[in-house]
Amino acid sequence: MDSERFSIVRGPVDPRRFESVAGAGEGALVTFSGIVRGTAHDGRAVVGLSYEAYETMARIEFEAIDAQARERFGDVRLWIAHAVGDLAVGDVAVVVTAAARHRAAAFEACRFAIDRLKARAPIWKKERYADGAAQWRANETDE
Amino acid sequence: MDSERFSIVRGPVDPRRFESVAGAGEGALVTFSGIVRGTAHDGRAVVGLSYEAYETMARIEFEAIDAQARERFGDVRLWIAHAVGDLAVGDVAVVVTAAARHRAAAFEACRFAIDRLKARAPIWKKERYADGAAQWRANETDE
Amino acid sequence: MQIRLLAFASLREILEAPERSLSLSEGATVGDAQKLLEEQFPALVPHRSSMRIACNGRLVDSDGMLRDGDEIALFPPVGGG
Amino acid sequence: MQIRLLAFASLREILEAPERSLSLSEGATVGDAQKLLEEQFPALVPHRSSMRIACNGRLVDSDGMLRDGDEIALFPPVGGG
Repeated sequence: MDSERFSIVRGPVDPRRFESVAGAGEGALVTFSGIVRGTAHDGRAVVGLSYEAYETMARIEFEAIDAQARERFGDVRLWIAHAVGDLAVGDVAVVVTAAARHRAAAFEACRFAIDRLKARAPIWKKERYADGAAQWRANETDE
Repeated sequence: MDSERFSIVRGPVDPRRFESVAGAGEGALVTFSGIVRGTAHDGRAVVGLSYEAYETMARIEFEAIDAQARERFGDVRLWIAHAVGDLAVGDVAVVVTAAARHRAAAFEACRFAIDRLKARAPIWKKERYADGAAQWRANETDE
Repeated sequence: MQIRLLAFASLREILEAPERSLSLSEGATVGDAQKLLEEQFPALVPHRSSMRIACNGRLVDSDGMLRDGDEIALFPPVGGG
Repeated sequence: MQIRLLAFASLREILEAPERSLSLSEGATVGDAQKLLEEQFPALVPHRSSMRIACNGRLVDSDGMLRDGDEIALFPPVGGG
């Protein structure tokens, strides 16, 4: 299994990617999976998404998120994988896993990481609609 | 794949158990996995845990947690599987998955569910130590 | 009347069985059952303050009335997760 | 001096290529590069307020100095996750 901690992968992310990463002292694993939905925020039918990334900078941003999470939540480890390329509805676009001794830190670090990733990581998505149109979509603040 | 939503299983829980449960409108999946640690709270070396449950009542409690999560966090679905029997260090004792349209509800429902489960579900654990001794251990309030 | 008694974890070990049958007089309460058990198994007494009792799958108080065929369960503090 | 220019998403489509080379005079700033690009690609102008620019992988202000061989990247608002 590929256990590289921070990566950009072509096509959907395997949701099992980080299923066995916990070390002996880590009793809590929290995983967020972001899945392509069939409807856009404005209600239009989506057939898929296309992601593109500034890959070298995205990996640097993931490493920065990991360092910030340790500062805030203590002894916690993060794994992040984000897809680029074309995804269909139901595909996994991003997986973030946090491992810690206890669950509070694992939950907080996982939530922090996906919030930061959505606000800051140099990754862009184009929604492809059922009617053949397509449009670049930025994240809303609360998305 | 067994997608029964609330279950007590014999032996370790498969961490993939709920990997594909998200429905078409659910863009966020948050999974907590609780893993058997090699050291007890007091620092003693643990070789494994033995769990026992009042199974019918545990399933009723899991269903109650699901209903309470919907009251609190809206349109969210939960899946819970907890092990009984003997587990080794590194085995998965419990998996809780929450699916929702957006990530805030999924994170909150998953955290709520594992907190409630640890405080209320009729499940007990015996720690087995490296020196051959064994002891029933209740959860601490903050555990 | 006959009551089905379940016990778990440390309390199961004290009762030396996961399941027993208990004979009580009509009108007996949860507290009466607890008292009878403490007479038979004095090792239960130190657990009195931490023990919870469920009747037919719901936690009950010691003044809850029992009926023939009820299933009561003795709970030590839980440790799941 | 020569600058390597990357552009992503909607800005890549405006520039009609993911990567270009840009010739600037010595002492040019990030703002100078942006101005030159807006002259060549007027469709960039409406993106001015939302665009961010990174130099060698770090976000920079428009008064940042450029050096020969730098890699600058044009960022529309992000949409990952």
